[in-house]
Amino acid sequence: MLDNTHPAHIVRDPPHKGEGNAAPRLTLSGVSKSFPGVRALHDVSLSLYPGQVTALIGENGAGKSTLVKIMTGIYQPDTGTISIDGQAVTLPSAHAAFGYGVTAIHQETVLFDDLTVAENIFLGHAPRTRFGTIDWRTMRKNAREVLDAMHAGHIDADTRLKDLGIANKHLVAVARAMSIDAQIVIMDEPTAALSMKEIEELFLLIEFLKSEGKAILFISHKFDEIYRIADRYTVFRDGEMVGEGLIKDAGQSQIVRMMVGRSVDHIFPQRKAEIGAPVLSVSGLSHPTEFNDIGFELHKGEILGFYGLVGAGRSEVMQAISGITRSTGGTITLEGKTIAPKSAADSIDAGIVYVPEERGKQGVVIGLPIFQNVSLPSLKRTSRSGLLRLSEEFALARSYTERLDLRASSLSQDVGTLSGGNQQKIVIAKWLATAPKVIILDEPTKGIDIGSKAAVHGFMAELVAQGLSVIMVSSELPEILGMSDRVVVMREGLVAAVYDNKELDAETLVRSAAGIAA
Amino acid sequence: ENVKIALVVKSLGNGFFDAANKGAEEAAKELGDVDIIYTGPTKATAEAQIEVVNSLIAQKVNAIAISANDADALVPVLKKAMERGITVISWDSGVAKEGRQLHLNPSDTGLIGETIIKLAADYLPEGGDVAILSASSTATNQNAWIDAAKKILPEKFPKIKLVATVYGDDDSAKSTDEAKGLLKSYPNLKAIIAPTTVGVVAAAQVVTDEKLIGKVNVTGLALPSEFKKFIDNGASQAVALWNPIDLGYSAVYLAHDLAVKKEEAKPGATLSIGRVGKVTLDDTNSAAMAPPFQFDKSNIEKFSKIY
Amino acid sequence: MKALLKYREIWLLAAIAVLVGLISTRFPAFADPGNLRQVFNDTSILMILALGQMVVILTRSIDLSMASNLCFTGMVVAMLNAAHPAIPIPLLIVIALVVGLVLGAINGLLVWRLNMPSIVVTLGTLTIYRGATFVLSGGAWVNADKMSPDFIGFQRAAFLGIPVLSWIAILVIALFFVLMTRTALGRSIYAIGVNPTASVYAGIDVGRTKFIVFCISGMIGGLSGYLWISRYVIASVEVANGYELNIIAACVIGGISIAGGIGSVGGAVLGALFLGIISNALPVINISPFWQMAISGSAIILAVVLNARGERQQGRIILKKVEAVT
Amino acid sequence: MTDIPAPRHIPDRLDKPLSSAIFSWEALLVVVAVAIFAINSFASPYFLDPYSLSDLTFNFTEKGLIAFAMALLIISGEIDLSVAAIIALASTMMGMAVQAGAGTPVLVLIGIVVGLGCGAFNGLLVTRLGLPSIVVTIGTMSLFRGIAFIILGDQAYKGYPESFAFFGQGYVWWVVSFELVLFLVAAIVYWLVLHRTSFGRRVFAIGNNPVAAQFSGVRVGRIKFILFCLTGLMSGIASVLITSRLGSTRPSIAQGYELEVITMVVLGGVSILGGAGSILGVVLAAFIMGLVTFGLGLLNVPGIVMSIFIGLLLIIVIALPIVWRRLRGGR
Ligand SMILES: Nc1ncnc2c1ncn2[C@@H]1O[C@H](COP(=O)(O)OP(=O)(O)OP(=O)(O)O)[C@@H](O)[C@H]1O
Ligand SMILES: Nc1ncnc2c1ncn2[C@@H]1O[C@H](COP(=O)(O)OP(=O)(O)OP(=O)(O)O)[C@@H](O)[C@H]1O
Ligand SMILES: [Mg+2]
Ligand SMILES: [Mg+2]
Repeated sequence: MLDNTHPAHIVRDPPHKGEGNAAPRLTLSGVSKSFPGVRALHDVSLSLYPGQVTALIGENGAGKSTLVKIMTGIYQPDTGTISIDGQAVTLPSAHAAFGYGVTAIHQETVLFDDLTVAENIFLGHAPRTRFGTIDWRTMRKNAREVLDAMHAGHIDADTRLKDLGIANKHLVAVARAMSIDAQIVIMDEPTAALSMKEIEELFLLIEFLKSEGKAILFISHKFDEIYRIADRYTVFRDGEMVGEGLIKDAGQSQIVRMMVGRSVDHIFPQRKAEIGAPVLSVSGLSHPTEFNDIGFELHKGEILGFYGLVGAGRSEVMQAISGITRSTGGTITLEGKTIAPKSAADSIDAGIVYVPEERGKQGVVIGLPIFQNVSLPSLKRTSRSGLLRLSEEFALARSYTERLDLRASSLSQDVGTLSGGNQQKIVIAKWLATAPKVIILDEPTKGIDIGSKAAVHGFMAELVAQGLSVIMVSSELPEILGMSDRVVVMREGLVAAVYDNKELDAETLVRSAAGIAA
Repeated sequence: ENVKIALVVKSLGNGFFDAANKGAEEAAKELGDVDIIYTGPTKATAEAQIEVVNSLIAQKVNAIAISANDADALVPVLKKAMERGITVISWDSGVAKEGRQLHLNPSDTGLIGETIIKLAADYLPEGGDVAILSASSTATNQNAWIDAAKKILPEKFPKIKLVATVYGDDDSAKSTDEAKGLLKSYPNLKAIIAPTTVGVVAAAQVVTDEKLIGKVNVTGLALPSEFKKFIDNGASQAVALWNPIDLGYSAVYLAHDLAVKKEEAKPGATLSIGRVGKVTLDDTNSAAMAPPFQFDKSNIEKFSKIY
Repeated sequence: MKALLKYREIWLLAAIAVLVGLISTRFPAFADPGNLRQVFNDTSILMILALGQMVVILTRSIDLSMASNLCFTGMVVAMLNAAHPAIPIPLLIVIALVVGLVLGAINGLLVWRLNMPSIVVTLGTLTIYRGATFVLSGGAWVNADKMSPDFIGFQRAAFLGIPVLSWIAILVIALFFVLMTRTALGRSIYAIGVNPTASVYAGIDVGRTKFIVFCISGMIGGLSGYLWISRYVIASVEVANGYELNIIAACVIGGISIAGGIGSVGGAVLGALFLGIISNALPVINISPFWQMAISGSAIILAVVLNARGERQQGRIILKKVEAVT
Repeated sequence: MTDIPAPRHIPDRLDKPLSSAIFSWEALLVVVAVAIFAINSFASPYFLDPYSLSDLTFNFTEKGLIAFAMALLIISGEIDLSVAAIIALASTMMGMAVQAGAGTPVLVLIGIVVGLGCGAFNGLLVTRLGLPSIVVTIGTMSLFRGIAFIILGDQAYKGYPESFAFFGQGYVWWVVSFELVLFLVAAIVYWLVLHRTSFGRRVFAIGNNPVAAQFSGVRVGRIKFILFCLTGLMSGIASVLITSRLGSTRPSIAQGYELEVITMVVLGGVSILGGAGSILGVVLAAFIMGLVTFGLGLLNVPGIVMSIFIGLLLIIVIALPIVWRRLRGGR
């Protein structure tokens, strides 16, 4: 059993060496990094071995992404050393890390939408002609070769990146890593936005990278994936390394305990089904290019799951319902009244709120402090005759963020300095605070650690118990199965099927989403 | 304590005004007890000139002699100056009557209007098309001259046809564009009249570039030192101007008379202006100096060394 | 053909053709090759400047100080020429490039090292450089009379029937074309505009690239300084005052997105040409000069509206049947 | 879910309000303003004089009025380069009204309404058609002034009624001018709106992340439209003041004001990239610019040399906190 009070107590089994006798490709030792008011990393060490996948595990804000940024030369560590192939190195810039063959697929997609696939792959190290100018022909040829080698020949090297689906974008990012002959590949939550099918494709690719002898660091909050793909694990807690070892020697509950310092069994909350009359009904909702003839009903006290492959158009439907995008036809009825929201403001006033999935772009307002983010959609309530009342705002923010176990140094902290998962908590908090009738959660637990996930799910259960209705868009099968009363499956902009949860199993859902006949 | 007289010009850096300043300094030396503050905005706008005048008021200068960028916009601030006991006169480019005690015209407006047309007509015995390239459309003095020229045209120069008036804003690039436009739109153009020292140079350069020397004559008002080249190369036969040195000299003399000798500026009054002589005020309290002086091949060499 | 129509430049070219057509209905000689060649020559400086501004705008920055740089550098070479007429013109051009480079580098350093927004830096240097011109010259002008015949004559000399000024413009256009499409620097410039964060992750030194970009626009400003002064044969503090907005307008009309990352050499050149034709034609077709400002303002707004139409992305298409139809 | 620990308490704020005030932008500006004031008093014997100080305020009041609205606009991530052109157009319209025999109240109304209309036109183009404001207003800048030129050409409008002169030339009490009072009142109103109302909060949110703001129920388009209208309105008011002060109208009136207004806003600590700024900063910046230009004017320094000082001030004041942070040992 682990000693809770001494997080520095490190569990190591078996110590140091990887399987076989391979020397580590990259070693970090004694690395620390602080930001004003936050100690993001404290004296952590980590080794990556060729041909192995190391999973980096930790709660939101444990310091995972910070470590990635140090390894890729974007941040400089305060103390500590980095060595690659036994040589101590410094990585003053991303370019330097590049030179040592370290490449990362970051938590937020960082590619160039307006450039072609070939350019995305070769930007910064394009083949040159004799005159030192870019050799476009060779570049295209090489791009095709790299893509073919990864079994991604279906991607045209000349298309613009913005015309690709999200999964293919990931492939391009990997191709980029391949093209610089990276020896160390880092993936920071690469599966957060992917659904089953794409995840499978990504895993094939990781296997391929392994077989090529690359050392891989894999960050994820999903344990099924970690057990599928990883060989080793390293656990961080509050910026410290608290355990590492071979994945086959460690059980999930053991790792979770290291991670949060207590045991968490994520069991979906039990709810007694007390589903009432229809609250929201949608029929014939259409859009010229994104979806067509969408119809469903949401009942009081119900959690309605929306499942589909990424890009099936679920988010677009939800955004149309909440007035953010315009639909060309169809009716939306809330509590018997037909509504036609023309903006998010309208739908919030009517009592429908949409919690968006893209937290960086649509969710948080980076630059404003936490409490102002939370109160933004509720300003009507926290201000009196247009004048702000800060105390009300703080109270509102506190009550919601503390319940979601937010990790922040104060409510006046800029949300931009929070870790990805903690930002997601702000996103959820801010729309819950509007006290809606219907709440639409789009990928609510994307990037959230296992403990907080339980808190979010618990919260959802509580909301419906209070008589609210919830629509939950999710690409995570367990979540869909565990939380929803009924599930709507969408495929290519159409409603493919609606299931009651009783008769439901994972296979039916996946088949229906992918359009494979049972 | 010395008498402080501010010579406020339309914009700094203009050779014409720099020459006027020379005259002002000469007058100050003759008068003995005078300090000249030579100032003005860099950009020829009324608003900028108002800020300059405001700071002169705060410095409690004894007199302001201004060549105004706008006849009307400066009136309120100059009135304020007079209320605070400062003598205000305008010279070169005038201010409306209520904004100054007197105005010194470099020359008679009608005379200037006639001269600029005559400069073109003298070299066009057969007559023909001419066009005017002016400074900015808001310039008080240019507009007055152009009006005078238009008035005199039918009676004295019936063979000369004024086909267009365009504005180069005293900006060399814009003046160049406008001059080119004139040459394109009026292939029969015989002369460009530019009653502004910036415009006349731009027009002469365009005529030189387009190899139209001998076909199109550029004339107008020009500083000899800036324009000598184009008289020499034949782009222009002759131009005219008054003597800016004398103008600055006289302005300071008049300001001194009013401020120190407490002479009164009223219609009919005759005031002396040192070596230049005397002027008599008309019923708008304006006085005119000598007629414009003509420069051509015979005398440009000499005058280009003076101003 | 359909593929061609996707390019904004084609549309702009068409718009220019229509414009020239309209003008020649009122003034037939306008469309003569000789006249068009002259219009090109008249627009050369604006084209060169627009290209310099383009690389800056592509990186999501802006250089408001170009016109002031032009003014300062122009004064430097004019005064040098007046004082030492013996300095050969090619050397003067090199000096202009160097002076411009220094001024651009000052902007670039502030943007790079202190991470200041470029609009603030260049808003400051806009007034500083012009003020410095005043200090340098003591406010005096340098007139045609003080310039050597070579100084004025160089850009006017004809080579193969075309003035040197036009050749310089052609050379600059060619250089920029190679820079933007064939060099790593050019691609980095685009990449920074498309996604600055991703550029950092891709190993591009964003700060240094911005510095280089400002050096380029500075050199262009310097070169244009000599060209401008020798063309309009007067060097004063007021030279090209307010011209920075014309340069930006040319870029905007040419489809260079003020948000960075989108735009081409062809677009910048055509945008400048469009403005050049308008200012060239209005006096010719006898439109009152007082209408000129309103017309070019409307042209800018119109161009932006049309550009935005073209730029509007048409979202991903999820519905299969829609895809099939189109 | 087993044993949930008690929620961690998160404090409201970490830093003391006092210490953050001492190291704030406004504090820096106060220091600069006091320093320039002191230098001016030493450099010129004419500076410390009630009449001089009163005249000084005219150097910034009109631009300052526009700067308040411009500050809000820039905080929201937009910009308006057409303000000076709006002044010209509004002034021209007032001039036309005078020719038609309008009285003072009508004139003021026309100035304000034309300003508002121009602002609304900008706002429509930006919010309805989704065009970048910097480009739109470069266009309308030529368009508005161009219309003034079409109407007026080389003419000037004058003959404004006697009572109209009060706005730009009148004094409320002793040396306290009407313009100064208006400036101060506007400062308070704008301070309230930006820092104490939910409207102001939404402006900040839009400037930092317009998409997230929209998703959060902020009517982004409407607020931006209102801000353009406000900027137009303030330009209209400034037009009334300037026209009254000059007593006449020409189409070239207020040329180049737009960059001075923006300089004032940026010097006041408003982030040109949007999302941050304060009205107090803008007020201080307005005073500083007035102090610098008037102080140098007393020494008969040419305007263009003053602009060197303003340009340097702008760069130095913005660079100072950055350099300071570096020296105190950031990265
Ligand atoms: N630029 C920054 N300024 C201040 N604090 C920061 C900054 N970047 C990260 N932090 C803090 O450092 C800590 C670690 O953040 P990091 O992003 O590494 O977490 P993480 O483990 O990746 O979490 P998640 O699983 O949520 O992505 C957090 O407390 C975060 O608030
Ligand atoms: N072509 C693409 N380029 C970039 N991102 C994409 C693309 N396709 C999908 N995504 C991202 O994947 C996520 C889901 O895409 P989208 O909203 O279109 O489909 P959805 O069916 O609503 O999927 P989801 O289940 O994620 O809600 C979003 O984060 C979106 O930004
Ligand atoms: Mg992270
Ligand atoms: Mg989605």
